[in-house]
This record gives sequence, C-alpha cells and structure tokens, in this order.
Amino acid sequence: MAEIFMIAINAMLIENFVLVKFLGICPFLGVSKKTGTAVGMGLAVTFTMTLSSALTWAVNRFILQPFHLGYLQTIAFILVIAALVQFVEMALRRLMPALYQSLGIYLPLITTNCAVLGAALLNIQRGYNFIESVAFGFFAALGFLLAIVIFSGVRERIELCDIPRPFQGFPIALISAALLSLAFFGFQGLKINL
Amino acid sequence: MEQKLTVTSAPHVRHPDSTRGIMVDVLIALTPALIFSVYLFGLRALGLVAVSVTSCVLFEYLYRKLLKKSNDIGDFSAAVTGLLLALNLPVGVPYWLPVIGAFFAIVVVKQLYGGIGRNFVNPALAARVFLMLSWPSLMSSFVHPVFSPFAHIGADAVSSATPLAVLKAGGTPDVTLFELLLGHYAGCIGETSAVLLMAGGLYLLYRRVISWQIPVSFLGTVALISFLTGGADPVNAMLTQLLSGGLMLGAIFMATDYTTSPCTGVGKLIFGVGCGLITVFIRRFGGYAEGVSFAILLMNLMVWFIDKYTRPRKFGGAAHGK
Amino acid sequence: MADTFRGGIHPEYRKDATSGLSIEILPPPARLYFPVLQHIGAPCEPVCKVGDRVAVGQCIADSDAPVSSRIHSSVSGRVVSIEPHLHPNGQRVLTIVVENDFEDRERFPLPPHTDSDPLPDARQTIELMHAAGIVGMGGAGFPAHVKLSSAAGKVDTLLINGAECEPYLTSDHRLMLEHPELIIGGAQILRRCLGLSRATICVEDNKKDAIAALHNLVVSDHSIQIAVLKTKYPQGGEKQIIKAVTGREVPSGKLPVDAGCVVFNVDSVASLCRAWRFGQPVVSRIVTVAGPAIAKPSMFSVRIGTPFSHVIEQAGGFRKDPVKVIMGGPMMGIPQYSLDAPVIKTTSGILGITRRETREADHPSCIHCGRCVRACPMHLMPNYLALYAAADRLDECERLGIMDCIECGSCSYVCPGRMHLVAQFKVKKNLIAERRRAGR
Amino acid sequence: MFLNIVAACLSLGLCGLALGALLAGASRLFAVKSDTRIDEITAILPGANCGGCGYSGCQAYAAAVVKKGAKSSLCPVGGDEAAAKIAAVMGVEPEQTTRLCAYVKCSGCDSFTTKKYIYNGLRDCAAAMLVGGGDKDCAFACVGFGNCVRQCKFGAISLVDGVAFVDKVKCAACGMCAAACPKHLIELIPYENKFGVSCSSQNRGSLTREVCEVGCIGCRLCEKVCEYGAIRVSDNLAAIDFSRCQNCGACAEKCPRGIIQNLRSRTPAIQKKLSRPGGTTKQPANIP
Amino acid sequence: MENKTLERVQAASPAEVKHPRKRRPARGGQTDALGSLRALWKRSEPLRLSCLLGGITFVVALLLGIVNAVTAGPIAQHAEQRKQAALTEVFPEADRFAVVDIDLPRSVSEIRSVYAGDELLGYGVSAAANGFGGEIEMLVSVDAQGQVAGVSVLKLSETPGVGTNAAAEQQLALYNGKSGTIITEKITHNQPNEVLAVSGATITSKAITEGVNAALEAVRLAGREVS
Amino acid sequence: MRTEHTGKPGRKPSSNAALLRQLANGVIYENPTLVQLLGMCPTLATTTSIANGLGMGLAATAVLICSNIVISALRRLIPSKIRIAAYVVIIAGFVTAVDLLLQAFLPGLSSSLGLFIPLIVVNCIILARAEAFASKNPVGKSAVDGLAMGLGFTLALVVLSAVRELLGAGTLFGVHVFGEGFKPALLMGLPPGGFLALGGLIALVQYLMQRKGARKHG
Ligand SMILES: Cc1cc2nc3c(=O)[nH]c(=O)nc-3n(C[C@H](O)[C@H](O)[C@H](O)COP(=O)(O)O)c2cc1C
Ligand SMILES: Cc1cc2nc3c(=O)[nH]c(=O)nc-3n(C[C@H](O)[C@H](O)[C@H](O)COP(=O)(O)O)c2cc1C
Ligand SMILES: Cc1cc2nc3c(=O)[nH]c(=O)nc-3n(C[C@H](O)[C@H](O)[C@H](O)COP(=O)(O)O)c2cc1C
Ligand SMILES: Cc1cc2nc3c(=O)[nH]c(=O)nc-3n(C[C@H](O)[C@H](O)[C@H](O)CO)c2cc1C
Ligand code: SF4
Ligand code: SF4
Ligand code: SF4
Ligand code: SF4
Ligand code: FES
Repeated sequence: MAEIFMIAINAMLIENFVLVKFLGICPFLGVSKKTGTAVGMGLAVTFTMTLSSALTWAVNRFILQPFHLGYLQTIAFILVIAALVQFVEMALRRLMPALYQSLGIYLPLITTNCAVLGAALLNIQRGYNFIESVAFGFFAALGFLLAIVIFSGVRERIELCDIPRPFQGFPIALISAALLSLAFFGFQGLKINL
Repeated sequence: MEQKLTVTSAPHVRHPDSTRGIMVDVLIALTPALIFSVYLFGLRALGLVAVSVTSCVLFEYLYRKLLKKSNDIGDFSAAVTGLLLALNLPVGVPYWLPVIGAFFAIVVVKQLYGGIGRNFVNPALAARVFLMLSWPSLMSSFVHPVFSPFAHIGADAVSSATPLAVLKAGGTPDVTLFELLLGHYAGCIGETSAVLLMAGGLYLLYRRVISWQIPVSFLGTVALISFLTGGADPVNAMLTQLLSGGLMLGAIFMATDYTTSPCTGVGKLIFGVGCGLITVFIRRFGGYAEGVSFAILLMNLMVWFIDKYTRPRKFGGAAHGK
Repeated sequence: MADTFRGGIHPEYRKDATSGLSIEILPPPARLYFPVLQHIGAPCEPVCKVGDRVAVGQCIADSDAPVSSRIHSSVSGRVVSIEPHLHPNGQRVLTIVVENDFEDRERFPLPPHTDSDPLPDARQTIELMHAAGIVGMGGAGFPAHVKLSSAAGKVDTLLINGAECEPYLTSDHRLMLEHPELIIGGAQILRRCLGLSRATICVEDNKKDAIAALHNLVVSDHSIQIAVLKTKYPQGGEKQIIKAVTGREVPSGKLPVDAGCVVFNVDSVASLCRAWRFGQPVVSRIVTVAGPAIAKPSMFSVRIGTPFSHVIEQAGGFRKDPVKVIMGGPMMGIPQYSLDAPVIKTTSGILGITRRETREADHPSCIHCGRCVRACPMHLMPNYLALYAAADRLDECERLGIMDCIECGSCSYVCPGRMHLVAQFKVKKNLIAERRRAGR
Repeated sequence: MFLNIVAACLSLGLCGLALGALLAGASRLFAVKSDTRIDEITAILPGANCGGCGYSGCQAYAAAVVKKGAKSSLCPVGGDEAAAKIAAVMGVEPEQTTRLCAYVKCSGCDSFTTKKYIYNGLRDCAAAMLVGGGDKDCAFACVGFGNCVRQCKFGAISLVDGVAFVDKVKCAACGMCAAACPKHLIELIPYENKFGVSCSSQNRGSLTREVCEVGCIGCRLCEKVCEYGAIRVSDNLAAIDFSRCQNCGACAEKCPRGIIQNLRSRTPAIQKKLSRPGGTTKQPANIP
Repeated sequence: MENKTLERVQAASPAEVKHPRKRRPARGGQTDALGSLRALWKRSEPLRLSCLLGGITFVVALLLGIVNAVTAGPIAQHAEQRKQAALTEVFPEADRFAVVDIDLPRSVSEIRSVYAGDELLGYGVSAAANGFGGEIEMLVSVDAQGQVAGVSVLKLSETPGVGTNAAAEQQLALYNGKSGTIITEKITHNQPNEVLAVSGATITSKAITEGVNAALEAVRLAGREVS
Repeated sequence: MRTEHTGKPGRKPSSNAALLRQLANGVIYENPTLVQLLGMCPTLATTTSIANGLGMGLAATAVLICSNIVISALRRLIPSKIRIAAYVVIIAGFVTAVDLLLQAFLPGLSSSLGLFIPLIVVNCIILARAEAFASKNPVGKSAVDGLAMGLGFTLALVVLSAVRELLGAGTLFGVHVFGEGFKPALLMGLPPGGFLALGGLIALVQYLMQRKGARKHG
C-alpha cells in the first residue's frame, strides 16, 4: 500500500509528466483552451494510459521477456497502444456515442502522445510489477489530468487578457506552462516517510 | 461656464479609495518590517530594497513605453512588487540578483499578460522561486543578524541556518520563541519580525485593504496542523511553525494580493486553507525547508476555479444557479 | 433593527445642504419646453398646433400606444414651435415649445374631490392616473397607470418607496416632511384600488423627521404602516426594498408582481392624490438643486418644461466651474452637456459636480480586489462580467447574470481601479436584448 | 542469434496479424456512417470563424450546406474560389458572387468636426453613444472608439483621426464591422465600385455646415450631373445606387464638399490631414 | 483533418480498382485451392488487413532482429566496460567478475563478485536511490571484509551546483572504509559510521548513503550465500 | 494539420529550385517546431545542451527520412483502416534501429538522451509528415521532405539548446564562454526554463513573421 502511495505521489506531483518530465506536451498545449475539453482529454488519457500500462506490462512479461526480445519493446508497445486506441475509438463511437462525442475526438491524438508510451517504457525500466505498473500509469495520467485542468483554467483567464501580438497563442501558453512548472517545483525532493 | 462639460456614464461620483492609495497603504504597512531589517542586517538590506524597487518600476515604465501602452507606474503596484521581492531575498545576495528578479516579475509574469490585474501568479513570488531555482546557493545562504545598520555584510559574514532549515535537518533551532516573535534570527530580509509584520497586517485590516479571511485561514490551518502533529510540546511546535520562515509575510502580504487570490469570501477561506495545507506538507515532507512561496503559487493557479465555484447565488436566482 | 438587503454601499450622502430647506415655488420662465417623451414607452403625438393657446393642465400631447403617458402644459400661453430640441437624455427629441403669458389660466382635465367623496375604485384610479399623466417619479418614469393595471389583483403587498437612497437628493424627503397627507391620501387610494388591507411606506433611517411626520398622521390608522430601512445605497431599488421589507426576492428576470408586490415612489403617490383632490395633472415636480458647484443649493417646486439654465440661475448659478451637470442623483443620473434641456417629469434633481467628487482615472484597470463583488446588490461578479464584456463574450455575460444587473452603479462607485463597469454592462445588456429579440 | 531473430519475427508478426484482425473486425463491427462532406467543406473554408456567412463558424456553415442546403456562396472570405469548391463537393452549379468590401459612411475626422462635450468614459462607441449620442456635434458622425476595429479579424479597419477607415485590400467583406457599428455607418459595397458617399448626415445642410467641414449638405449637384441616374438625394443625403453606377466619377468631381470619394484614393479629409506637417502618426495602409 | 479526407478517398475506391494488376484471370493449371484463397483474400477484408499488418511487422521485426544481432555485442560490451572500469579502478588486480545470483534488496539491481584468480577480492554492487531530482545510480565496491572500497555515481540528475556537490569525488571518498549501516548527519557526532552531509544538499547526500547501505546489505546477503 | 504548400501535384521535384524551395520551407517557413509546433516533448526535454539537441535532431532526421521513404513507397499498399498502425510500426522499426545503433556506437549520447530516443516514435512530426506528405507523394519528394523537416527540427533544437546551455550553464558545446565570475541561471536547464525559452523563441519567430507580413502589405 505504501509503495502504491509513493508511486501515486511521485507520478502525480514530483515527476508530473507534463510539467517535470516533458511527456505529453502536445495535447497539453493543444487541447487546454477550455476546461471542458481539458477534462475530456485528461480522462481519455487516464483511460488509455491505465489500460495500456496493463497491456504493455503483459506483453513484456509474457512475450518479450521469455524470448529475450527486450529490444523490441518500443515497437511492440507502440503497436499495442496504437491498436488499443483505435479499437477504443471505434468501439466508443458505436457503443457509446454520447461518450464518444465528449471523449472520442481526443483519442486519435493519444496515439501520438509521448505520455502513454513513456509510461509503458518507464514501467519496464523501473521494474514495476503488474499492480505497480497499472498504478503508475493511472497516477501519472491523473497527474496529466491535474496539470491540464489547472492549465485550462489559466488559459481561460489569459484568453481575456491583453497579450502582445507576437506572444499570442503558443508563446504565452508556453510561458504560462513555465509558471505552472515553477510552482510544481515545490514538490521536488518530496519524501514521505510513513 | 466657459469650459465644456464632461460626460460619462453613471455613476458620477466615486469612492475615495484608489489603486494608488491602496498600494501606498501596503508600502506603509511594510515599512516597520523594512526598518527593522536594516537594524537586523545593516544598510545592505536597504540597498537591495532600493535596487529591487527601482528596477521593478523602471522595467514597468520601459515595457509600457516600448509597447506604446498607457503608463500607470503612478499606481505604485510595481513598487509593491519590488519591495516584496526584496524582502524575500537573503541579505547576502549580490545586487544584480534583484534586478533579474524584477525583470522576471514585472515583464514576464505581469506585463506580458497585460499588466496590473491580469497576471495569474504572484509576480514577486514567481520571481523569488525563479531566483531560487536559478541560483540556489545564493538564495539559500543566510547570514546571522548583525544588529547594526552600519555593519558591513560581505563574503566574510557569518552564515547561519534558518530555524526551519535546522528543523528540517532534524535539529532544534537555537532561538527562543520570543526571538522568533521579534525576528532575531537568520532569514530573508523582511520575513523575520513576526510582530512587526502582524502590526502591518492590522494596519491593512484597519484600512480595509485586506480582509481577514486569507491570513486567518492560512495561519489557522498551519497552526492547527502543527498543533495536532506537534508531538510532546504541541504549543511550542505550533508557535515555532507560525513564527518562523516566510509564513507571516506570505500570509499577510502575499497570499492577499488581490490579483492572484479569489474575490469571494468563501473562496478566500478555501484559498487560505489550501495555502496552509501545502505549506505544512512541503515543510514536512518536501525537499525545501520552507513551502510558503510554492504553496501560494500553487494556490494562485486555482483561483480561476475557486472563483468559479464559489460564485455567489444571484439575487432572485435559483440556489447555486450558474 | 432597520431592515435591509445584502450588498450595497455607503456613498458620501451630502444631503445636509438641502434637507433642511423647505420647498420653494420657482417662478416659471418665459419659454417652456415639453418633449413628447418624458416616460418609458412610446413617445406622444402633439395634440396642439403652433399658434394654439394652451392653459395650465391642458393636455398637449397624447398617444394611443399601450405604454405611454400624457403630457400637459404647465403654464398658460401660446405654442410657438414644435420641433426637435435637446432632451435631458442628450438626444434631440420632438418638443412643444410654449411661450408663457404668465396668466396661469388653468384647465385641469379632471374634477376635484373632497374628503367626503368616496375614494375611486380600481378602474377609476387607473383612468385617473392616465389622465393626469402620472409616471414613476422614482426615476424610471414608467407610466403609473400601466403598472397599476398590471398589478391589480395580483399583489398582496403595496410598498410606497420613500427611501431616496441617492446622495444629494432630498426631494422625496422634503415631500414626506411637508406633505405627508398627500402621500397617505394617495396610498389609501392605491390600497383600496388593489384591495389590500395595508400599505407600507418605506423610509431610510436617515430621514428621522420625515418618519416622524408620517407617523404623526397614521398613529391610529392601521392600514398604513411605516417601515424603517437601513441607510444604504441602493435601498430604494425596487428589488432591494421588497427584499428588505418582505424578505422576498423577485425572481431573476421577473417583475415585482411575480413576488406579489408593487412599488410606487412617494412623489408618484402624492401626484395621484393631487389629481384626485384637485384634478391637477403632473405639471410640476420637486427638484433638488445641489452639488458643490451650485452657489445656493435649493429645493424648488419647478414647472415641467423649465430649462435647467433657468433653474440653476435661480439657485444662484455656479459657484465654481462644474465638471459635470447631472439630472437625477449622482449614482444613476443622466449627465448633461448643455443647460438647454428642460425639467421633465423624472427630474428629481439637478446637480453640479466638481472634479473632487468625480474622481475619474485616465486608465481604468481592474485589480481584482473584489470590492465590486461585495457591493453588488444583485450578487453578481462585476469584475468577471467586465472581463467577459471587454472580450465581447456575450454568452458568458449572460450566464453570469448580466441581465439581472439593475445598473445601480454600486460596483463602479467602489472600484479603486475606477473601471467603467456599469457603462460596459449597459452596452452589453442592450446587445443581448437585441439578440434575444432577433432570436425570437 | 538466429533463433532470436526468428522469435522476433514470429512474435511480432503474430502480434501484428492479431491486431490487424482485431482492428479489421472492430471496424466492421462498429462501422458508423457519417457524412464526410461536412469535413471536406470545413477544410475548404478559410477557418476564420468570422461569422460573415451568418452561421456561428466555419464548421456550422459547412454543416448547414450539407444538411440544410445552405447556399455555397455565403463565405465572404473564401469568395468565389471557395464557393466553386463547395459547389463541386455538393455536386451543384457554383453561384456567382460579387466581391464586396466595407465602406465607412463618415468623414467627420476630429479635425473637421466640432465637439459638444468632453467624453471621459468607456472607450466604446456604443457606450459613448448612450450618453448624449457621442461627443461630436454631428449626431450622425462616427463616434471613433473603434468597435468596428475590434471586430475585424483581418486587421482591415483602423481609426484615423477619430474616424474608422477600411483598407479595401485587406477587407474580406465579412460584415462584422457593419454589425458592430452602433451608428450603422458601415456598409458593404461592391469592391469594383470606385465612388461612395462618405457621409450619413440627414441634418439640414445649414446644420451640417455648422458642425462639419466636409459633410453632405444635400445640394443635389451630384444628382443633376449623373447621366445614369445612379445617385439620389433624400433626407438631405446623397446615396449611390451601385447597380446603376458606371464609375464615371462625375459626381465626385462636382461635389462641393468633396464627400463623394474615389475609394481607390485616401479620403480627401485624410489626405488633407496627412499633408499637414506632422499631421498624423498613423497612416492608413495604402491602396493600389 | 487531412487524414479524414484521405480515408474517404481511399475507402471509396474499391479494392479492384486499386490493384488492377491482381485481376488476372485464373489460369488453367492452377489448383482450386489457390483460386479459392485468392477469392478469400479479395472477399475478406479482415484477412487482408491483418495479413498486411502482420506482414509489415514481420518484415520490420526481421530487420530489427538483424540490427540487434549486429549491435547486441557492442552494447553489452559497453555496459560491461563501464562497470568493470569502475571495479578495476578499485580492484586493479581483478581479472574475473561473476554475477552472484541471490535475492537482491530492492534498491540493488546486480551484485557481482570480483576475483583475482581464485581469490575473492570483493564485490561490485549496482545500487540506486531516489535523490532530489530523481534516481541516482551508483556502483559501490565493497572489499571482502565488507568495507566500502569505492563509490562511483553512474547516473545523476541532481541540481547542478547543489546536489552534484554531494556526488563530488572527495565527498564520495568519505564512504571508503565504512561498514555496517552508515548514517548521514548534518552536524557531526564523531561516530565511526557517520558521513557528514554536504550543506545544501542533504537530500542527495542521504540518497547516496541509502544506496551505499543497500549495497552493504546486499554484500552481507551475498557473503551469507557464498559461505 | 496544415496544408502543404510544396505538395501540389504536378510540379516536378527534380528541378533545383523546387528542391531548394522545399528545403527552405521545411527549415524556415514551415519549421515543424517553431511554426507548426509539433514534437514539443523532445524539443523541450533534450535541449539542455547543444550536444543533446543536435543528437536528438539528427536522430529524428534519420528516422524521418527513412520512414518517409518507406511509407511513400508503400503508400498504395496500406489500406486506410490500418494506416496509423502500419505507419507507427514502420516508424518504430527505424527508431529502434537508431536506438540500438546509438547504444552500440555512441553510448554517451544515448544515455543522455535516455527515454527520448524511443519516444521519437511518437514525435508528432514524424507521424504528421507520414500522414500529410509521404502518404501522398512519391518517394523522392518524400525523402526531401523528410530531410527538410528534419533539418528544420534540428535547427530549432540547436537554437533552443544554445540559448538554454548558454544561460543555464554558461557554456556552448560544453566550453565555458563567460569568465569565472558568471553565475549561470540553473533554471534554464530545468523544465520551466525549457518552457520559457521555447515560448520566447516562438514569440520571436511570430514577431519576425508579423513584421514581414506587415512589410508585405505596407
Ligand atoms: C513569503 C515568503 C515565502 C517563502 N516561501 C518559501 C518557499 O516556498 N520555499 C523556500 O524554500 N523558502 C521560502 N521562503 C524563505 C524561507 O522562509 C527561508 O528563508 C528559507 O526556507 C530558508 O531555508 P533553506 O535553507 O532550505 O532555503 C519564503 C519566504 C517568504 C518571506
Ligand atoms: C438602483 C436603484 C435605486 C433606486 N432608488 C430609488 C429611490 O431612492 N427612491 C425611489 O423612489 N425609487 C428608487 N428607485 C426606483 C425604484 O426601483 C422603483 O422603480 C420605484 O420606487 C417605483 O416607483 P415609481 O414607479 O413610482 O417611480 C431606484 C431604482 C434603482 C434601480
Ligand atoms: C533550486 C534548489 C535546488 C536544490 N537542489 C538540491 C539538490 O539537488 N540536492 C539536495 O540535496 N538539495 C537541494 N536543494 C536544497 C534543499 O531544498 C534543502 O534545502 C536542503 O537539502 C536542506 O539541507 P541543508 O540543511 O544542507 O541546506 C535545493 C534547493 C533549491 C532551492
Ligand atoms: C494587499 C496587497 C498585496 C500585494 N501583494 C503583492 C505580492 O505579493 N506580490 C506582488 O508582486 N505584488 C503584490 N501587490 C501589488 C499588486 O497587486 C501586484 O503587483 C499585482 O499582482 C499586479 O497585477 C499587492 C497589492 C496589495 C494591495
Ligand atoms: S450596476 Fe449591476 S453589477 Fe454593478 S453593483 Fe449594480 S447591479 Fe451589480
Ligand atoms: S472593484 Fe474594480 S478593481 Fe475591484 S474587482 Fe471590481 S472591477 Fe476590479
Ligand atoms: S473591415 Fe469589416 S467587413 Fe471588412 S473584413 Fe474587417 S470586419 Fe469584415
Ligand atoms: S464606424 Fe461605427 S463602430 Fe466604427 S468607430 Fe465609428 S462609430 Fe464606432
Ligand atoms: S511530442 Fe507531442 S506529445 Fe510529446
């Protein structure tokens, strides 16, 4: 339990994927203009990242490891993730059109999101077991959700500000992200001794 | 009636309080702490304040001039930022440090977003953290109080750990509670004297510049938690936590910054409690000995949501109508 | 404990200059100007021609439109022209210009009544109001007969608004003090007409003498109640006064009738009484002339149609150059750029204001201090409204309740950044209203 | 090593096979029909979301074309080209559009008009109008706080000496400025047309003369000189009927106030202003 | 958005049009089985899709297998070299390293024994601990007596100028000769197994100590195993 | 995704001018990082030093060229339903190859780029070019596109990393350029510094483009 708790704190705050580890920046910048869409994206990532962490762990454990195919990690994982995302997209679209309306549009973006593959690779690199992998995937995604939702609030606010022309759009978003990241540095070196 | 009349929309009269008046009040409220810091750390403290305030005002002026925007340096908000930034620095830092901090605070954090009232994090604190992450060694070398305005603070100054740093390392600070209250210990220029900072806070409360919610809920949360987790001598632990570090300065002068705090009463309470929780969390578990700056910055990011979800019920509207 | 509502402000009232002065009758000037629009609703059509001789109280403009109010000449004389002339709202409006012959021949449209006559019934009251051209004297100028007929049978509370919460203004105060009998008489007529057992006269607790004067008349009369309200702006606002007295909130987007209430200004009620007793239509009104720029602050009973310049002259002219001249109170009044505009039925005051009071800033900016949020009597968030309004985000404005704004100006008043909040809201409200109309 | 390669090929190849099958199966199982024409039309549209078409944005317009049979020529920004492409997608004949551009019907710059009061309120045309109708003595004049400027997504309109001025070339004729002007001073006129009446004053000539150096005084000289009957004066104001106008310029030459302007040049008022030494800091963008 | 358009265009063109070359009439002489396979290929989209994807992956995997065959050697060599370099520095006379196969403590990833001929010189332990800015990887050499013989940091992401001071050589040298459980203090208590933390980098110091302690623990376990 | 200016069918890629134009497009006008804003993660993560930035850029360029060529060659073969999966596999194949080769022959660079080499797989630039260009254009043009975009990416990384290395460490290519007294701002090497520097750089690019646009009109 304590392990999982540390993983959670670590993945969400200390090593926040977006703000500290630089994973998943594209969707973070791309779909954070409104809180609603940011939440949608965050949930979609949470869903895929948790699922893909589990799947890729299994692929590694039961296919790559027995055959000493560690070097095929990347390709195997991305294949699994791409197929998973596309499958989920198609299934959602048919089975839960309402949910698809709100989440589905973000799904294709996730395939090309470093965070999902990054989580899968980190799981293996760190030798997490199945539960830990799933937890890491889930909480890292929650960290993404947290960051993107906070960021969406910031962006909703700066949309109403008077930004110099060259800074409009991405530059000011990046500078705001810098300020977010600055604040998240408070969690550096966090150690919880329970 | 030779002159043409002026026409504007109603109302035609305004309350005497103005932005400039409010900012001047904040400057007045910080003066005792500033004077004390000169007594504690020497004239260098004043020098750093002067450099910081001047560069903040100058950067604001130049930016607005360069972008051909209306120039409002007369509102003194840049001066407040400059003063608070300087009060957040150790006295031993070189003079160029506050200049860079001022640039970051005024240009990057405040003016890029359109100037006063538009920034979403506290400029002085963001600059402090910026400096802390950029020059950690400069920003964490504290000198022992010298108790004389004319003492020279140079490379040979006696360095000293702050009480919080000692606590963090598992030691017991060798200052009494009374010294903590007075401010006779190592720390940032303006953060040490809790009693003078509280006096400034009372002045601001009296002048209705700030309202009680944020300081009370911020300090209250820190007090409560450190009391509950205080171990053998909870009262002592609580008071040590309350009186050391940047807590007073932060809770009274920086968490209350209008622009970066919620504007509803309930929102302010939530904001203060959040700041308190994060402060305690970082002080206890974090990599830094002090968490006030980060706590306030992190809560600054939440203001948009706090304001949104504590919106008052409209007159004649349904309960919690949006 | 005086009743009140949540929010609101305490501006510098400055009523002392005129609250002690008794009402003086201002001699009419040689020429009077009657714009055909002195109320909310459709403008009237002139019912006289250039050259016609008219008498005091003679109807000179009328309209068939459902929401409109008749206009009567306030002097006897000759119509010299009917053409656009400056209106206090700053526009040029069709105006009937009458040259005063100083004979004051009267031709009231209605018969006088005595105390022994039975009070009029509902239909008669409504007709009386229509014929006398009574409009809301509280500032809005909504035709009183229209309001009454929409309220008849639907309300259980009648409130007579004597709050007069605007700074400087004391006309209602003096009226209550000097003619409480007119107010109580009018209140009785309205009470009967609405079939209620009680009417409540609401006065702020800074007008102790007026409260006493009213009390003296109603000691034994349980059908008239006097409610003492906390002195606070905008206590006189319809929704606020209802909240303060009855505890009810008029639902968002609805009218007082929907909360079972109807509110009339004391002057409107007094006019009703005058029309019943003497058959006199609205031909004059009480005007506070005050403000730091006015040489001799005064209380005048002014004939409708008298140009502001004449009124100000009679008050000794300007002591120093005014920065602003305002018709009405300083919080909601209408700014004037010329003194040619005439006194109309809703002119409760003429104020000359100097720079010390206006305190305008060159570059307004919001510092997010939240004072406006605390001040707003409608519990809106003016700072956020302003942000969205400046970005033309009308939908967001609507969601934040901009349409509930009563334009009281409390937010702008307290704003240390000196934002033009209300002006911004007015513009956006108009746009939203336009959009809604187009949508339907 | 060899075995390892074989294992790699087999395991990964099988994975690919399986996932391919999964996807193929899923795509059949979960097939959804959707009208791709909407996406196509959205792709054709310029994406300015200016609302000039009368819908809430490009996508909404695309949907309207496909679902409600809206016309293909409504996008003012994309113009004929977009209309033709949309028509092609929809399989219908393209409709002809005439290129329009915005035109401000006021020349009452600060230097040519008198003011009735000092306005110190919100810098917003509608707000300024609410108190006394704007500070210029002419009740029809441009208020000059740039509501139109703020609405233009193409940077085509700017304030020059207190009056809005349209850069014809940049103007996409979306009509946002016209909708934003509380004085209704902006009109969309054919781009090819060279002449327009840059005044909206319906005041009597004498009054106009009093308050404005350049306003139309309704003298009817233009009406008389026009061979094509394209210009009419009513309510003390000249108005050009663009369907008749042949761009001969006779009216412009005749107008004693110089208010019928060659749209290809700077307005005379502005030219005068510009010719003054140090006259203005901001020049209107040039016009070919 | 572009891909959607593309999708439509491709989906709209039937497979036959796309591959006209494949539409050769079945020649005589070809078996029925082949013919029906081809028919199946044409009819069954899932089959086509999965074969294609499978084929592509197959080829890619094949190529990668070959690349791996080429690179595996050098990669392993590099890793080995780095560890051995550190070990041979401490144990210059070493000529043989053997991985000790025991249940490792959590922060230790590998332990190997170092021999000169048949003499056990000591152990090389790969350990890791969480510092200020992430994981710190280190190689701890322990002599046969269970004393630290050398600490080298392999991977470090601490704050340059602050945390990195704690990984400086002279600081790491403080661990040499220590054994048992080492403690890190900010103020010296003159204990034998004590290492003074670098001021301003206590966290990093503690993390390194944690790694060294884990290594010592692993050596104790290994020693038990060996004996 | 942006429309492709150079991708108009019918233009012969062989002429030198067209080639140059395509290169200029990729490096400047349609720079994937600074203009199209793709592939932000590696851009931010690996630009702490010029060596890292350059290494990342070149690695990605290699993958980009190869995958563009292969995808372009196979463009008629791959049905749309498995398009993404197939592209990803091809890209991942090259990435793994590059990763292995780096590990084998440039171990230093490989360890400092760490996770971000395998993450080239999901670098949006590569998939975007596969989708938007290689899947519609012949092999030769696609190769040039890969080169152009790769160079553009590399250039952006080098500029960004130069700024960050200079301010954050006071060095260029690891060589101290300022005197001893210079105290670098460590923050520039940390994540907030990455965001700040990239924000500033893109603002500069936008400023130059706006100036250019204004001059064209003015
Ligand atoms: C308002 C205010 C906020 C502060 N916030 C922080 C903070 O978030 N983190 C921090 O390390 N120091 C902060 N400080 C400075 C600390 O009070 C103290 O000087 C510092 O923590 C010394 O500890 P160190 O040696 O660990 O750096 C703050 C000071 C003030 C006045
Ligand atoms: C902000 C505000 C303040 C008002 N203050 C007064 C006031 O002080 N006295 C008053 O009689 N009416 C005041 N009114 C007008 C009342 O809301 C209401 O319209 C009036 O009392 C109705 O009476 P009438 O129609 O007879 O004027 C105010 C309105 C608003 C919106
Ligand atoms: C920007 C910054 C970076 C820091 N980096 C480290 C670090 O890498 N390692 C570390 O142990 N402490 C680091 N610290 C210091 C810790 O915050 C903490 O103050 C210190 O470990 C307390 O130990 P001390 O008593 O030795 O100062 C850093 C502080 C700051 C402000
Ligand atoms: C009560 C109060 C507290 C303030 N605190 C700060 C502060 O902590 N940091 C700062 O930069 N400015 C502060 N200011 C000044 C000003 O509000 C600030 O620069 C705004 O954030 C600028 O938009 C303060 C002002 C007031 C009235
Ligand atoms: S003017 Fe409107 S928003 Fe402002 S305080 Fe009054 S009701 Fe509230
Ligand atoms: S009172 Fe003025 S400055 Fe304060 S929040 Fe409201 S609008 Fe902003
Ligand atoms: S000038 Fe007017 S019509 Fe032309 S593009 Fe701008 S807003 Fe649209
Ligand atoms: S044209 Fe209309 S909107 Fe534009 S500045 Fe003039 S009055 Fe305002
Ligand atoms: S590069 Fe696009 S999400 Fe990381």
